[in-house]
Amino acid sequence: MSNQHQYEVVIVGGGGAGLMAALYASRGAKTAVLSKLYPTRSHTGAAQGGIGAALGNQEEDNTGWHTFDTVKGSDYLGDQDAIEFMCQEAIPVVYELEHMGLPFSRAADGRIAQRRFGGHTNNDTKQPVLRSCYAADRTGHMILQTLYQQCIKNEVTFYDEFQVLDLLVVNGSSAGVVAVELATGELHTFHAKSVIFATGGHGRVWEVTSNAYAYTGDGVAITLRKGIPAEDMEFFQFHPTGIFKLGILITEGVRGEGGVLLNNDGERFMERYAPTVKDLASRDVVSRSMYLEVRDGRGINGKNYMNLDVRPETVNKYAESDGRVLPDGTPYRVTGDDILEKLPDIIDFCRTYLGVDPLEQMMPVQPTAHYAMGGIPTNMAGEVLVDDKNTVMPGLYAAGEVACVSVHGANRLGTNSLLDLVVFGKQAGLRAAEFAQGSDFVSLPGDAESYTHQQIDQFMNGSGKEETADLAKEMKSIMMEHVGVFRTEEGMTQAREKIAELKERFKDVGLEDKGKVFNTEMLDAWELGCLLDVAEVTAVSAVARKESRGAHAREDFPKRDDDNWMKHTLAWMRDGKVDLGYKPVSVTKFEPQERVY
Amino acid sequence: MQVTLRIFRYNPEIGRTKPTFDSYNLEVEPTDRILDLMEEVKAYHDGTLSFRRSCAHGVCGSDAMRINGSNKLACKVLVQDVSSPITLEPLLGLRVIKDLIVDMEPFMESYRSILPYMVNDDIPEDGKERLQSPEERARFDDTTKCILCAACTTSCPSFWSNGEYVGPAAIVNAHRFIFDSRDKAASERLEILNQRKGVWACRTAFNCTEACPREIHVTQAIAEVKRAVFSGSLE
Amino acid sequence: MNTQKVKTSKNIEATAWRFMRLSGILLIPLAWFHVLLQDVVVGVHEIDIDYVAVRLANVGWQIFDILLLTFAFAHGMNGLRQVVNDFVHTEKGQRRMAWLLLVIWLIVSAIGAVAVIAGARPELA
Amino acid sequence: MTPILTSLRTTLTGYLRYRGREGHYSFLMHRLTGLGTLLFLIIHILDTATVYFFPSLYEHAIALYQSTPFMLGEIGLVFAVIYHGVNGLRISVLDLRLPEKWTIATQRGGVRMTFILSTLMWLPAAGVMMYNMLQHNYGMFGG
Repeated sequence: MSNQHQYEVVIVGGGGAGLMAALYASRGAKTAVLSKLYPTRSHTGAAQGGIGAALGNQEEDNTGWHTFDTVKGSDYLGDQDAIEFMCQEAIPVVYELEHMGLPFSRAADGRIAQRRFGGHTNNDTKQPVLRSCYAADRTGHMILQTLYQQCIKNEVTFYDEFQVLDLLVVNGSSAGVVAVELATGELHTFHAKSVIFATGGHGRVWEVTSNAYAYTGDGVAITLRKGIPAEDMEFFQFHPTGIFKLGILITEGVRGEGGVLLNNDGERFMERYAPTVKDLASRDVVSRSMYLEVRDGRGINGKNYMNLDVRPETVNKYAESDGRVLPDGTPYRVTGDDILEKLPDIIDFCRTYLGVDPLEQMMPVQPTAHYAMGGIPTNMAGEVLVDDKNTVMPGLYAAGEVACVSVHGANRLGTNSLLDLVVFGKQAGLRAAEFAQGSDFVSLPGDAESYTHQQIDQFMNGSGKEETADLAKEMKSIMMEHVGVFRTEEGMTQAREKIAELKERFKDVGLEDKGKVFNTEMLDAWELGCLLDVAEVTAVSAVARKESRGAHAREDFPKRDDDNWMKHTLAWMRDGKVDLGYKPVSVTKFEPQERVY
Repeated sequence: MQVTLRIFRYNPEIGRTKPTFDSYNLEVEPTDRILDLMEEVKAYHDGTLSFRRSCAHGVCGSDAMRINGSNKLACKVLVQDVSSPITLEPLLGLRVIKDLIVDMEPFMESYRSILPYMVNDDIPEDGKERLQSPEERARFDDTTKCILCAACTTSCPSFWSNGEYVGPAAIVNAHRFIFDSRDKAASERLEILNQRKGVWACRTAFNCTEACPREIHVTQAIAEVKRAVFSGSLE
Repeated sequence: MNTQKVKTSKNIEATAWRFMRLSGILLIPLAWFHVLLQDVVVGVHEIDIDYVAVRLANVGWQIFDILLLTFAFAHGMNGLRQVVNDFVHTEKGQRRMAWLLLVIWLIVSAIGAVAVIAGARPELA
Repeated sequence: MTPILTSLRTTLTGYLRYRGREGHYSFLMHRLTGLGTLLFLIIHILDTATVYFFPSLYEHAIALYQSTPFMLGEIGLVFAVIYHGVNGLRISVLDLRLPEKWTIATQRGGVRMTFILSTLMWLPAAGVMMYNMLQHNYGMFGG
């Protein structure tokens, strides 16, 4: 027990939410950030399109519209009090980011530039509204860099490349974490008054994903193992436009700037599915439409992808037929240079990975696993809730993609993820520090590291009959096929059984690398264990929900069922089994209505 | 198609202190990323192979290494872009910890030394954003793209010779603030870089610009900083 | 554009950097003409001490040679100092090497300058 | 302070094994031609100074310069002086006047042009010097 550390607040994860929490927590408490990557390599940096806030810089907008759009986007599963809070906080927090130095793209008058994004509308005209504040197509990169810079300025303590393997819970309170220092393989115990989980999502459960290798659901898995439930895990967003096969994300900003999706007949099929906003319908709607087009034989060259067309002539053609105008009333027209200026990175991706120049050719895209709406249940303060009565676990907080507040409900709107992580990262940081100031350290048991040792020993002494990579492949494949965009009872049941089988086989995973220094093989195996837990909870939660809502689309139950299913799923892992429970949705202003775009 | 992957191996923990190369023959697609090949090796040939990676599409900067002799991101190079045998080696000038993993700390220390954060506490009275014209924003756009992968710094002959040289990446990040119309610490940053181990160690060898996976005009940024030191003007 | 003025101090490295570029530009006519004339047009076989004596008896050539000596050698020695700094990393080491190079520079320059100014002494050959 | 981990070995590995583009080789050539020229310059200052200090030695010095290896070296020196000058001029102009032209396109083209231009300027000079050498040292061309 040589590596003992004591901090008032320990933050697990160095992405947008973790860094925002660190900035606020460190002002009032002794704080450390533990991150398995260098913080600037966190997945926040891959976010492209923008952060939503009703600044109204370029045309009329207000937080009420933003709130309603988010509620509607969530398919009425989002908690409306939390959504309203987030949309109100959006405006000051975006200004705050600007004050921190974030280099937003600018409009001609020097204000923060805004673009259109899926599901964000003028509630009066029902037309898309300019709400997404952006920095070219690297908004996430800029947020991550800016927050990291501020952390350096404020001398936040970082433990880079420390993988947290266990949360210490003493008498129902969080008391710290155990982490392995990757460079040495040494275990470190971090004793803390408050622990904030900001570990990100788990898109690596699926085969085609926009998510980083690091996105392995660590936070959800660790808390599940400590008896904390996971909320709404059946809702996982498939972004409509990932690069075919690779899954690399092509931002919705492409469609915001006027790009359109075309099927094999060259038809702009979204006109049929969402006659008002067309290509800028929310992501679940677009992904499902693409799936239906493919099913009906209109995939490009008979394959399961669509073309995304942002060539200036196409953009101008449809802008003209839509009658799209700029805020000053002049017709919306673009040139190749405009596109290049606003979307430089996605053009680079296409050139690098596809050999396709989006200014001259169309991009092959398919829905790609993208974002976890579900996660560790929290309230608006970022406090983790352990049951259906919203009981708080003292000293434990979660923020960002790993948390389920829930502001995204059954489907997240584009630009609301970056918003979520700064708004609730800040809340979690503030509250964690506040809690730390008013409480004492809970003393740790003598064997704090025993469960972690047990986890590591399992791999070190494993029989090696099974390969991590094989199990991962099988999991990704079955989840993609049966717990993806469209789901059926039969498919999901099959997936659930398969995952259970994989979990059994996982016990026979062994390691070739018996060393301590950067044993990334061990890390991969441990992460697969997390993914399997998360996949299982996802499949079980999904089979149980007998309706279609947001990202959870069932062919056997194609309609939303507000009478029976207007509730959040809670899933516990108890004795190797998944138990389900439910809790009500907070409805304040908006009664559920049919959802059309 | 068949390719041979030659990977630098080093692991003092098991007594592998003399750097050697291991070769693997793989059946691959021309459009596979080098990173995909490395994953294949790790999964099915040698689980002890260690390297860093995360986003796998060139925005996180984890997997910078020497590929066939020059610095690249393994996730941004396709098999069709290079010739077999494909040789992978760790970045030069930073201590190798294991296989392709190097100690990033000196690099991060240089980054931190140039005040890499906005210095300006004046907030408009209405609490809204500070205004900045699109032209002012464009002035430093290029250098906001840096992902701190270290490909530039470790391609620099001056850095190979003298690790005290702050390096291209740190200068790029200083440039990002020096030329931001909102920032107020340009003089301090220029003074930090106005040293033997600052911009004056740059010999315009240009490897940095060629190595940058984000296509930042690194040498240009350094030249602009040098000029600012001399002219006292940021125009 | 960022119109704020910035303050920077002038130090030896900054000055040296500028000197290398400006002296380099000046050296192009000086050094090239010298090399073209002595190595190519005249040729080493046509040169002996009498040739040098005649040349150094001319004030124009003396000025030319002094300029060339000053700038070329300073440019070269500063270049060498920069190379040395790439390999000597401690402040102390760098300072010592700089002094050493300065001394060599002064001595060799002095020897060269005396020869150019005093001229050749073929009668002693 | 973290210790300095770079070394002569790293430097040489980098110089020789790093597969840079045009700029890498341009940097190496600039450095090499500079150091070569400086070495010659020091010797040249000292040998010329003998005309005043030790006039009797000058004959011997000149005789050495007239030998074939030294004449070949002199041909190389002329290239070094030309290349170092052209490349230095390119760098100076970019640094002092056109920092925005430090782009990949101008760099690759610029380095190649520098090399071609230097070679073109050197070839006639080398031809004349070669002729002189063959004439004086080997009695060719009726010398």
